[in-house]
Amino acid sequence: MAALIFQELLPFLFILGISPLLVGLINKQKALLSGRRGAPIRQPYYDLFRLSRKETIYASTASFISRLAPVVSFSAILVAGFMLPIGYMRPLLSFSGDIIVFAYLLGLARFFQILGAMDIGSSFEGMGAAREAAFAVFAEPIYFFTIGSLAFVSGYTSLYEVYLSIHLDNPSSLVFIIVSSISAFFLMVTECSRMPIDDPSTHLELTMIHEVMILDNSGIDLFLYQYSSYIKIMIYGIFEVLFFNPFSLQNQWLGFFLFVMLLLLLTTVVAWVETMTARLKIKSIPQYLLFATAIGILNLLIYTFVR
Amino acid sequence: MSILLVLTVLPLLSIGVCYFVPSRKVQYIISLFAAIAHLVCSYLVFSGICIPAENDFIRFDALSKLFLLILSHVYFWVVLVSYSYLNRPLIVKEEKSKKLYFMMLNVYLFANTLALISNHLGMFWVAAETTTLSIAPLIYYYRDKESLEAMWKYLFLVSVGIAFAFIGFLFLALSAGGTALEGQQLLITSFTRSAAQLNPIWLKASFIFVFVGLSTKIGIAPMHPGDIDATSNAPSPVAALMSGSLRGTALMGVLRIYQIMVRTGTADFARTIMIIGGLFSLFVAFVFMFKVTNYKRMLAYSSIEHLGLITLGIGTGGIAFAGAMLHTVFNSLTKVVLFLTAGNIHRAYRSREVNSVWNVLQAMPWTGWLFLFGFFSIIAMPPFGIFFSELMIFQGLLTKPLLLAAVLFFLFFIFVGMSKTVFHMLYTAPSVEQTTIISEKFEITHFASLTLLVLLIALGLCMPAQLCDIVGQISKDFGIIL
Amino acid sequence: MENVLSILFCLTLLYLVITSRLKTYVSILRAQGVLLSAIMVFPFLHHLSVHILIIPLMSLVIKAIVIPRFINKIIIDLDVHRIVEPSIQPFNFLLLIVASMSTIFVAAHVLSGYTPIEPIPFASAFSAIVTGIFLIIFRKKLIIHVIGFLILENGIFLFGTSVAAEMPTIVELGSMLDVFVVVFLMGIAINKISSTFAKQDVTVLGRLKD
Amino acid sequence: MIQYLFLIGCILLLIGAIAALLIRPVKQALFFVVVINVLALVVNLIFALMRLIALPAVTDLFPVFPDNASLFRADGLALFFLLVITAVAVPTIISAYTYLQHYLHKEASVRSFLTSFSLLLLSTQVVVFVNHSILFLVFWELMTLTAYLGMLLEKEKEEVQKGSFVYFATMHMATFILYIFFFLLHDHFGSWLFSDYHLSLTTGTIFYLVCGFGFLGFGIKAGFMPMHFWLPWAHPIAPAPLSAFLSGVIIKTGIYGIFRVIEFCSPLPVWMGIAILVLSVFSAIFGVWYALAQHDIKKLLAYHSIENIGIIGIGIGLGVLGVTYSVQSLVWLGFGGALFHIFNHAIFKTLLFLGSGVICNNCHTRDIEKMGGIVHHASWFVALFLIGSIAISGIPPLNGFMSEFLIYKGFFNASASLGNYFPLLMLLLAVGLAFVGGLALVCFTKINSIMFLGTERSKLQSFIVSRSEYTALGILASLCILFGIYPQSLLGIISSVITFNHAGIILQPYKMFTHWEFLTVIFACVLLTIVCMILWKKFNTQQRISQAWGCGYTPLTPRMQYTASSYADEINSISSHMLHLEKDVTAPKTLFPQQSHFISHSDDFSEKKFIAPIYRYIINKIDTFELLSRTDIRFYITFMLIMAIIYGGIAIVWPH
Repeated sequence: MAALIFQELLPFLFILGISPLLVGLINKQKALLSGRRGAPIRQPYYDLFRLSRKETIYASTASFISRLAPVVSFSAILVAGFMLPIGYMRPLLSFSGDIIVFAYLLGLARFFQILGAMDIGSSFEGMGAAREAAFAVFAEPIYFFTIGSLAFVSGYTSLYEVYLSIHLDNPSSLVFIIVSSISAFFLMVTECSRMPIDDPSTHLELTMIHEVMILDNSGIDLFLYQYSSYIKIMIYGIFEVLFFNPFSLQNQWLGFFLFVMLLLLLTTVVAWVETMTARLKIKSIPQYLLFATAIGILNLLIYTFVR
Repeated sequence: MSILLVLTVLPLLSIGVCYFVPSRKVQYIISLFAAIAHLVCSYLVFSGICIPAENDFIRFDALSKLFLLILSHVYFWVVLVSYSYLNRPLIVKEEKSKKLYFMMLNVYLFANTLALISNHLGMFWVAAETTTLSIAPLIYYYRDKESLEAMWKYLFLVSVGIAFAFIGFLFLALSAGGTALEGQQLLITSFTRSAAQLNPIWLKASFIFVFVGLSTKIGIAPMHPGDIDATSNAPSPVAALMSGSLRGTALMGVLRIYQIMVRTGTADFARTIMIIGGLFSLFVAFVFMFKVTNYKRMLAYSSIEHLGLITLGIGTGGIAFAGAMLHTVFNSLTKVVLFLTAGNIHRAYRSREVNSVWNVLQAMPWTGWLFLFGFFSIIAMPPFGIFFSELMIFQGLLTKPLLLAAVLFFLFFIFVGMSKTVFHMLYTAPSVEQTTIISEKFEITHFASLTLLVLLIALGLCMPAQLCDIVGQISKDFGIIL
Repeated sequence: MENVLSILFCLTLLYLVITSRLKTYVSILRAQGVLLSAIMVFPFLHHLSVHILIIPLMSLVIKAIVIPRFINKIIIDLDVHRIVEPSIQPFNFLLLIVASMSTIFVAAHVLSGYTPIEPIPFASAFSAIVTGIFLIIFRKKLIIHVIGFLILENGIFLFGTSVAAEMPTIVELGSMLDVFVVVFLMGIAINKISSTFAKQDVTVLGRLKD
Repeated sequence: MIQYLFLIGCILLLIGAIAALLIRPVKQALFFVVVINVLALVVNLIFALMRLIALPAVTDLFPVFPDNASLFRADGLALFFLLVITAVAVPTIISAYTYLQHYLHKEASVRSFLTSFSLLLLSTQVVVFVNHSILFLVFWELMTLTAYLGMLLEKEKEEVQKGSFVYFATMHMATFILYIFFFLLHDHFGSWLFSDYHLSLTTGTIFYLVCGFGFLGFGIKAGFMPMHFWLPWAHPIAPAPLSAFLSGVIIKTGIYGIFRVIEFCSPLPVWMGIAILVLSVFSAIFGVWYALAQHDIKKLLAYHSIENIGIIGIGIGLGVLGVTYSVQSLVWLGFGGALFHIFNHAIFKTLLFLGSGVICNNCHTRDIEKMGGIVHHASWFVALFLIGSIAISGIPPLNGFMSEFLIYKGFFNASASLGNYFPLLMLLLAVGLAFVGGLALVCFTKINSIMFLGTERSKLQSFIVSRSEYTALGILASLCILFGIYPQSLLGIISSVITFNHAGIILQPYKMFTHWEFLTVIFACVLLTIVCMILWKKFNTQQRISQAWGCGYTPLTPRMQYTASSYADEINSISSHMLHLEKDVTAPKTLFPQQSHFISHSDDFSEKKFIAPIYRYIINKIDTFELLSRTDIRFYITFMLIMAIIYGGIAIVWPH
């Protein structure tokens, strides 16, 4: 019984509760790796709290779109988040075909973010929106090449079942895990606009994608945007980590523990990458993404020809 | 016998009247009366309500019935609009030709009727030649350089052609050598009856000469130029008459010889020749549709195209033959519409050049829309009749896929070229210096065109039984079982 | 005897080719007219009758008298007497005609093998037809085109008689009348042309084109 | 009673067509025609629905006429298309009422437009019921003709003449191909009736010929790549109601024809199904990509029609595979997805085209680079247009997503049930479709933000949206939402249609294939979140309006905004070769930059690479052809002689 309640509460806990913490962890480790003390891990919570009390300022050129956009994108991302299994628990929303819904809900969020950015009519937001749009085009192909290929192989169309279908006993599964996790990492980097695609820490407008889009948002809108970006990181973190879950199919508590461990590991990896690499030139990002897409094809080739 | 009198003698009488009475009104009324009487009689004959007497020289078989109806139909509308046409102020010179106009029309009617109902090839020849002679002065109606040249070319070319045809007929007589027919009259019936014995060599020769010779009159390429010039320079009613009925009459001569050959082993040869000729004419129309800058010439080329299609259909045989027969009917009626409306445009804009005509649809709505729908009819859009006849021809062609492909190719590009011209005339907005607003009211030509278009639609949607019967009968005469 | 006349007919053709005076053309037309009617009369020499003589007489009148005179009149009106600028060398023209004639004669001979035709009148008729066409093709003057057309008609006429296809009198007359009217109209047209274009020559008739 | 409804509807349409010419003044005529057409369409809509709910095939469509039983047949497919047509046509007509107000000074044009449009409606509705080849061709051509006449509303414009002509000529060519198609069928079966045509692979060449000509002929109409070149010509120049109808319905009749071809020749071989899939995904991707490069709003929408036709084609291809392998679930998902997307595309594309009509009439241009800031004039209109855009981008919770969802399910189903190399193919297709979705998203964010948001690029004194236009757009938008949130409403009908038209295949209920209720729950909760968040914001914060943050520069000017070209440039430059993308750039150089600009535009490859060169080649050949254009009469005589000799030669070499 308790386990059941726990299962039901877990998603809220992770998606809504812990997601800022994840970002805090990343930033902290970054700071440490680059030899600074850095902000406390709780910092994101403070930011959110601050933003939620601030008054909201709208540009004189803004229309109802920029009032609508943050809400829609937030809720879309939220609902998408509830489709992912936490550890080894069945997610809140799971049905055959939720793979597609998941991708398209994120698309909905993106749609409104872009509109919200373009609503101001400022060239900075325009630039950000244009880049976001251009790079996001590759997100869905990558997504389908990673999790989608697994789905096509296993024949399941629900994220939960797809992840369950990864077994170590068939050899090609190992390859799957490796390849998929790599391109999933690229996906995460792209979607959450981290290095080397985008540099969240700078505020030099010309080099940014996500940050520059929300340049004119403030108060509650900024709150929503920030929050949803945290949730996004959490979502893609889970998405990435779950590829390694099958190592612990024996015991679900052990699995859950491992899952958390892996999340922490992921934060370290992200932080490490962000410290080590420099941001790519905007022009060279498409090639990078195309590469990420291309390696996804390996999965299917392997599957088709190893079988 | 009375029918025969009305058909032949009445035109003769009105010729006389038109010769002696100077008043144009009287001439008009008389000719109109003759035309109506002719129309009624030919319809009676057509629908088989009364069967006229036949003899060795006169015969009313299904073919001549059909063509007779076409002739009198076209002729009636032409005469109907002629009076208003003559009253148009255009050039002073033509006053002289106006005197001749109605008389020549009647001569034409007489000769053409004779040609259609004649059972004797020699008689056919004489009558056909006479039609040329009667048309020639009408071509020279405008009395300017162009029409003079056109008249000369038409007259000369067609005369030579007719001479060729005569050689062909003589060959036919020659082919009878050594048979029961030797030294007999050139009666189509008797020749058809005992065609099997005829000498194939001379039969082929005769077909070649008749076909080549009459091509000048039908407008089968490459003997078409005289026809084009004549049709494009003649006054519009005359042009309608030529495209509508004269070409058909010439085609009849070819059909007669073919009818004789059908019974023999040489039929395939004749078919091949006709297919070649038809295809060649389609090709010519296809080429020149893009070259023409003169809308009446464009219409003339479109008649070349359609006559070519008809010949092709006849050559193909089967369902295509029936299709060709229907096509002659629909083509004639549509051509009348197109030429009459084109005549209105010519009067309004004082030019036959496409580039000096613009925005017709705005300037003269009646003419414009009628012309547009005539165009739709001629490119075989449903529900106009031509759509169905063309379908039949295509269907017949299905046995020769390459040929069908070629035909469709040509037809498509003919359509492209023609519509480019037509749409340019109809839509182009006037530039600053060329702003004509011609207020036009409903005229008799519009009435004629409208009625014909409605008739075309009606014929297309529900084909009268008599027409079907006649076409079936013709096909049977040509040894085709549908 | 018919054959002799036909040969004579052919000779007129050859002469026609080499001459360059229009007057000669006309006289040749006359001669041909006479010859033709003679050829027509000849078979019935023993039992002549009015009914038989109508056609020959008519043809004599039209072909040998009326038409030549008419053409003469045109020539005088237009006052052209000889063929300037022949578009082909007389010699080559002669060569061409002779060649085609001989081919026709050979062909006629071959054909006469298995079809009942008399080769000589047949061949000469055809030579006339061909010559007429060549005259039209190789000469520029419209008047000569008319003459060529007449030669052609004569050929056909001879052909008709030699084939002896029974034409009813009315048809014969009709055909002859037609020919006459055609020539008449052509004459008028030529007059008009020479008055409008100041030159009665095919080269002036070049306005109608695409 | 029911069987009279359709007849009544048709008669009403005819009355409308005639009334448009007679009633004076033209304003009255316009009103009357609109009213009577709406009436007729509603009647037919009811007819379609009633028939669809109780679905046996009906043959006596026009009960008063004798023996038309064999000529018309109202089977499931036909009725479904009637449903689509009428559902789309009603709003179109309603908004046409306002659209035509702008042209009342050109009385004749308006009258002819009204007449031809009513006749177009009539012929389009009848053509789907025809069961007789020749009759089908008649109505098919009537459809083309009336649509062409409708395009002539502004015929004095150069581009209108050109575009309408391209449309007319292309349709003519397509019809020629269809002639051959039907002749072949008639040749083989000796009958003109659709109901007699059942080809199977065993018949050999005739099978392939029929398929080839059928797919080609109808494919041109439907606008599959590379036969699509006429759409970008025809749609922009047509009056908005007509272009809405063209894109919503007319090209769908091509799809209808393809469905019939599949019905005649079934089962199709596997390679054909795969070919359909590949061709369709090709059209989908390039359609949307070309759309991304356009700046003419209507041209852009035209390319989107190509994309959506591609998506429909993917569904059809899946269905074909299902039929071939007799996998019932796949049949349902494929054909079901295709039919559903047909309906959805009809709805939102009509919505968008009508909206574009409103925009063009207010801004007097179709170039989106010159627009902007419309949202400040008419925010409700923008909201409606936005709904259409979201729907066409295939984003939940609207109907566009639902049909794409079915098709995705089809991919999974196919790869699971067909085995061997199909998973690879299906994955690639799925990725392709995902890519299309991404591009569509970019494209519609582009047009929405450039046209509506920001500030006005060129002065716009007023933006009037009339009541009738709001009604039309409102109806369509609410349909978008309805079928997004509650797709079962239509899926029931669709599955019965499929069950009916592919007799023999007894299909499980459609609920088997996904938890539609569950989906509904999600979308409901998405909406719920949105609502409650909005409320929360209302109570929670104090707001302030201020100037946009210009990073310390002088305040923003309209010319500082991102343009459509620059917005799309990031993504277009990836495949600038395939798009024939031409850029015209002068970048700011010196310390004090002078005038600088950036414009890009792309040419259609099939037009530039195939159509235009062939046409030009032929025309050149014709121009250089001089043999027969001699004026000298002696040449004519020579021709005569030559022909006689040639024919003589043939006679000599003739066998007997």
